[in-house]
Amino acid sequence: MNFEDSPEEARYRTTVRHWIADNAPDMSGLGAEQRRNWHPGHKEIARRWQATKADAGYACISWPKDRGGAGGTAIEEAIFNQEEVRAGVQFTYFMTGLHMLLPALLEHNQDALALNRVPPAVRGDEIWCQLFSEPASGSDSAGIRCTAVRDGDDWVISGQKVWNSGAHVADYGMLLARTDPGLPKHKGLTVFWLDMKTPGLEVRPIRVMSGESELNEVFLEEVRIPDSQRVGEVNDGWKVVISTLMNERAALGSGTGLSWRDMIALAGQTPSWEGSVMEDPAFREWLADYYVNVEAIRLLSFRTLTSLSKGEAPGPASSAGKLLWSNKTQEMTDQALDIQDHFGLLDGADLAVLDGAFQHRFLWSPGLRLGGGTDEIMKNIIAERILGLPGDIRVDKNVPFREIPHGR
Amino acid sequence: MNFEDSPEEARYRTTVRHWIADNAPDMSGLGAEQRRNWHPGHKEIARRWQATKADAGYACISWPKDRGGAGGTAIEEAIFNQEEVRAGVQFTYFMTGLHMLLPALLEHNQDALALNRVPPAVRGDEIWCQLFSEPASGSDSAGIRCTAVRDGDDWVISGQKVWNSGAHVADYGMLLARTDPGLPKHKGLTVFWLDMKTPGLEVRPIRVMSGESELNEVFLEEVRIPDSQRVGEVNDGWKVVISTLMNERAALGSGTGLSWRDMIALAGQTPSWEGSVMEDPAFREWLADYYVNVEAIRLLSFRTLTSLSKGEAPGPASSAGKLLWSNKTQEMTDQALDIQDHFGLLDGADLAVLDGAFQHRFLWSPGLRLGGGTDEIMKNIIAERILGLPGDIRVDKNVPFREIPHGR
Amino acid sequence: MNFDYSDEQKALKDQARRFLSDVSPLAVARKVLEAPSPGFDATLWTRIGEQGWCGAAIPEAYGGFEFGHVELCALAEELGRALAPVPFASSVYQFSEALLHAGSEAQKLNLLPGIASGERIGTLAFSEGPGVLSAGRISTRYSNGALTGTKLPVTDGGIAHHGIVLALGDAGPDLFLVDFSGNGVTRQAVSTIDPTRGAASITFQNTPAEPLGSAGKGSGSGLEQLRRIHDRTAILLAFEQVGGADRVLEMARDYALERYAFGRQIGSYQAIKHKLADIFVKNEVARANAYYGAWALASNAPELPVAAAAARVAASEAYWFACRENIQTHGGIGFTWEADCHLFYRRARHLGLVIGAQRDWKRRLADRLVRRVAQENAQRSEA
Amino acid sequence: MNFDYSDEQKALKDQARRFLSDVSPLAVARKVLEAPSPGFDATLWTRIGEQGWCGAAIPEAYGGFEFGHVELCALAEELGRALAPVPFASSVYQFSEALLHAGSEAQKLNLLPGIASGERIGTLAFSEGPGVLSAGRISTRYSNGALTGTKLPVTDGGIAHHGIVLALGDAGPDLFLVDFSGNGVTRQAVSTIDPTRGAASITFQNTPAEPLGSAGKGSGSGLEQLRRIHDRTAILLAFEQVGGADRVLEMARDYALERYAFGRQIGSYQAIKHKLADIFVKNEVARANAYYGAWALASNAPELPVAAAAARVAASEAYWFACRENIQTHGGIGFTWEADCHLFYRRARHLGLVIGAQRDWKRRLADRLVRRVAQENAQRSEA
Repeated sequence: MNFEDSPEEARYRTTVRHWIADNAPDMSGLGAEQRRNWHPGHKEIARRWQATKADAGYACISWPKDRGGAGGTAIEEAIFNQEEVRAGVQFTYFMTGLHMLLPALLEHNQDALALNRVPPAVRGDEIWCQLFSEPASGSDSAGIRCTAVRDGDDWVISGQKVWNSGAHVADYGMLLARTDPGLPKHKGLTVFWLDMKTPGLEVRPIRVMSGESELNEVFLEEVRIPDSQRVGEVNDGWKVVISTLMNERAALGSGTGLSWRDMIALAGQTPSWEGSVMEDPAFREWLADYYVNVEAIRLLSFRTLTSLSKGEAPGPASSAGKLLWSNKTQEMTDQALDIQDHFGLLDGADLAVLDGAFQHRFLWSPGLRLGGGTDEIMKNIIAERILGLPGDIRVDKNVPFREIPHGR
Repeated sequence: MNFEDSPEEARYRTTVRHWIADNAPDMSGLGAEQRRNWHPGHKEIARRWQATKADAGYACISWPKDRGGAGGTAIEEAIFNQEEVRAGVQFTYFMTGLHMLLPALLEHNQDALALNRVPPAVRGDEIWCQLFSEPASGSDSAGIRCTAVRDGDDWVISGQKVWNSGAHVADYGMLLARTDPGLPKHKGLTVFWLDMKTPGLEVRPIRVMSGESELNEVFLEEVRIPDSQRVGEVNDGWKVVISTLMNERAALGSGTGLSWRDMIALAGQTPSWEGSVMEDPAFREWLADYYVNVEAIRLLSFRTLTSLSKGEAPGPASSAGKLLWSNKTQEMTDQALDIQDHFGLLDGADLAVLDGAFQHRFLWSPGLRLGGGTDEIMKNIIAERILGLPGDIRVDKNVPFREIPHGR
Repeated sequence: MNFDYSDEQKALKDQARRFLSDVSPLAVARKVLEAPSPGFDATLWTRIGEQGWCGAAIPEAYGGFEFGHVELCALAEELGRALAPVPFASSVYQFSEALLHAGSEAQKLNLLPGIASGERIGTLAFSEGPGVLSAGRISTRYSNGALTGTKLPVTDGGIAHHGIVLALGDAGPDLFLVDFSGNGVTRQAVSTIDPTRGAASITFQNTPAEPLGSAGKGSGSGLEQLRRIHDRTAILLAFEQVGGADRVLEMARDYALERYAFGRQIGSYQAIKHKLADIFVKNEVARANAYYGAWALASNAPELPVAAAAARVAASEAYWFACRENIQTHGGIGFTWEADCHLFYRRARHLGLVIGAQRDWKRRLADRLVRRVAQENAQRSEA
Repeated sequence: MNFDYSDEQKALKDQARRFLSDVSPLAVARKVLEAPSPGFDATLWTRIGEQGWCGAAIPEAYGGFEFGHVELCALAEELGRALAPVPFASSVYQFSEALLHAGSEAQKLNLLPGIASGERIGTLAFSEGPGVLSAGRISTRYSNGALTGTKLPVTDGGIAHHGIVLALGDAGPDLFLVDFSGNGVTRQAVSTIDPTRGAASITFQNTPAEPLGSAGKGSGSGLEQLRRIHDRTAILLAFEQVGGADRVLEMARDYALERYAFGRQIGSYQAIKHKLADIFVKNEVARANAYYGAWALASNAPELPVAAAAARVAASEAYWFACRENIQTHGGIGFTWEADCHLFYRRARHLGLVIGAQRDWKRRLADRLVRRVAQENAQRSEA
């Protein structure tokens, strides 16, 4: 048990902290609008920072040097990430491409076409997005209906994708399509990669209930791509999907967002019957409960770090952290509104407490319990993969996909 | 909306209140030991009270007069029950027989043998118990393995029953047995009634975790009874089981046990950092939550009363009250121990707060969430019978009983 | 003993439901969401006014239609179900109840007919900043017949013709009646988490006002008076919350029957079945406490203060839980702007805060329970 | 950064588990349950003493074996798993930690060797009545070298050779060391919800005693001192709780795999799967906070007070929840005396109360968090 850096880790941390301080982009000149994710100005800063990191060997620290990485360790990469967060210069644009999609692509395809995509992605010049989910395949992630039909040396793809984060700014996408609906659900799928400007592909932003539009629908109408952009074997795409998930690393140290410290600050400045809300025993009991849960998320991320440092893959236990984070965030924002009382209704940046940050997070928090696996899927993962309980009874097993019952 | 008695109801209430005051047994002379359920002295008082009621036409108020009832209304019966509770003279010994088993028996058998059992039951001279549950059939209440095999004019019954409340003092029992294991689960069952002194029948008390032994196991080894003690048709016993459940009435007004008033009393006498626990805002918030839930149980019982007064059968919505009562009782006792702090460990009648009533109820409360249908079964009932959601996927449907997978 | 609406009340409720499903589909609320100014749907409001609903609990002597308070509860349940974007709660549950409870004869005669017909809109203005309301945190002042200060937020403050304002008078906090269309009133729309229920910041600058009530001058008991008015509002709002929570449960149930995952309706999974059963139980708890509140309100029973606080605590919890888990049941689609789930999620939280938050009402409830037990004990020792 | 036991610690833990599954099957705890006097299993206690575990965190200079505090945590986890009916918690987590933290050199030299070997048993006596401990509620008095008063309940008070007693001295509340086998000590076994952890009422009548600590006389800070000692106890108890909660989850999992309903393992129903997943998540929260506490304890980090309170709050919640839902998973059989479920249910609640209830520790945690933030803010404004 040790919750402090080892001497080598501490040295590495000092080095990168200085380097970040010397090289990080100055964001002080940006307005509130420009600091928002996906704003062109924000994105341009992120791109330049990624290039700066690539030049100094900090872009993909744990990748081998011949792929544009630094040949470093997972723990070094994690420390660098923590220091980026600390300095306020962590960006999410490149994570899907660099942490999930490109490693899986290179695992299956190492031709020049694929290898050429690596350097611009590492430098942040090209952004990748995932084109897996579909309207009818939410929790049932293999329930893909988008089809790819072989036509000579090409594939012709038609269908609809959804929840594609960043598809509206992405340069390339990795897509999952059904190539044989006569096979059982997981068997007839194939993965492809493609230029997001390929004719027949259209991206439409989705507005979510909190107002943002960084998620998208992607419509594909007879999109034609060469067989050389196939990833892995025909009808063996589920294996590639698993590869992308295996490469997904718990976002270490990304404890951004409102925390128990913000709740203490809010309660301290909010009047109550006597003194501030912070002096209210009922609030204090709530705070204690909230703290032990969110502190556990932080501490459990150290376990992932410990696994990484031993060269082990993080296990399904990260589902616990995901469940805690999403549920406790929703609970916390609800509590924040409640202690503000009637005034908690206000969400405008001009009048609301803390520019309406709690109100915005309140409207955004339901999405946390859905994206990246719902509460229900997380609990199934824990029950089945950790506790060894039986899977749900499956009526769609070993049934040709086209015969599986479905709703609208 | 009216939460007061109608003029006629109020008149009836006054009448029975006076009658109860004039006739109720005096229990003041009994020691704590003798006041406990199933104590011979307690049981004898209950028997005499039941006979007194029978003589005055208050024993089975809503039954027809020719069956020993008073030909009254369900609402009159409910008011009488409430007044019994108020006067502290409500006993549970006869409920299973009078409210569940005998009505079902008489629905299917009206021969002299059966009719002869009615008067002594109404007067409290004979107690009935239910012999349905088995070790392997908990929530799965039709998963009966006890067998009854026809032998001439008799049936020979072998098997084991469990959770038989009061079987150790009962005179008669109603039993569910499998008469054809080649039929699907619900199809091959038959119901019988029998004298608990029939040879081959042995009752063994079960001690539960809170120390009581009013539940029993009943072992049957080649118990021989005549076919005249069969209830309903052969292999049609599930219908009789349903009859008994239909006759089960929500125990109206039986709001005995510890309540929010007891929690206020406890908190008021328990010191806290400042003043008593009652002055602690965190406790007050808890109390408010607790109150709205347990008050809802009381109010929902009025809905049952309203349904009864309109001649309607109480619906599956009573599952909500059952869920609330059992879960909130467990939560309340936990809170009671917590506010007593370290001292809450004490459970002896000599030293513990309120003679250890909260500690005893704490150890007893887990059974509330299990008996009479578990939390999980109650939620399934609500989901399926009220909300119309699909049943769980059944692997045991239309399968011969002997081929259904089972554990130890 | 009758735990139910009467047949006549049921008929009124059915008729209201049919009427509202016709004139107030969710598209009407969505229209206000997309274009939040002026914060209500004027056409819908006119139609509702024509039904006479605003005067349901107002005696005929003051221009009302005297259906009764239980009838008003039935209408509230349907308005909550319909998510009607109208100032009914402010004008009827708050302003009209305040006048009925504490207004002078002249004030009632003067203002209630306009409220009853729906032609005039009233509201209450009490909050000024974050946190629970207390005497020390009121800075709006009344003296010499005029108000000065700022109230924020005031639901329907931008469209109301009249307001009752909590301010510090000579004797302490008191309630004052103000013509919002008169001189010295500056109103500014403010953004809230539920744009379908518009709100404003209102600044008074030497604005003519008069004390609420027959005394003609304040007594310094404005906070207690507001609490008694809000007890009545709480019961009526509880019916809006119960109506909304029921509808949200139906939405979730319908979606669970319609949506498939792994070849099965998602409503066949216990995770979803038991989630919806949990919503059902909370809704039952809310309904039971609301019904008891309706009886207490209609009969002006001594149980009113306890019943009102219990109805509010139970209904706020149920509606919020139902809306939260309805989105969860819908999955990703439930999180989109296009889906209707968030309209209810917003409204549930609006209703849960608009007359004070849960923590405030829970303590009121506990205080009142303790007081009730003390009274019972006193009566017992007397007897 | 290492969120785990070291390989050596793991080996110790494995060895402890094997040893305890051999010498402390649940039958041993059940034996004490059925015959509660004297409230522990003497044979098991001897065997544990022979392992040197009682001296795991006691320096060699005081007769200990100096494994270290993290090693003691690992042993605590296994003792909790085994539900060992022995006075380890009182003697080691309370008495020994109290001496190490606040005893004088002479007191340590005198008493710790007996504790380390397991030959002597110590405990702490602080409670006197219902409700949280506070200075105004201590009536046991110390003067002129002698104690008078009654302590109740005292876990292991019937079998302990030595005790540290909270009493009012000349300067206020202080801790006093007492030989329980000496004159003027009357002990009476008392019944508690967990008979496998015996408790007593202890009456002192002019009982010889000495102040704990080198000053040789009290300073009136006994309550603060007790709190610091109990911070250390809390972390060690958290490991017992985590060990117990893990075992209970395994029991529930095993039963869910073994028991069939409607032709399926009950563990194939989401109601059971998700219930067990909920237990798992709470256990993870408890473990994470306990590990952090172990590090703080072993390194005497400034984070100790926060980490200790967090470990206690999380572990008490997790163990209680796991035991509660384990019975529910077992169904009727889990409610019987013969089933082992209730042994854990009782122990969970015992551990959750024995050094103060959740409400007390939650407030301590909140107080300490507020203090930490204030310190951080002060440091930031200095920088």
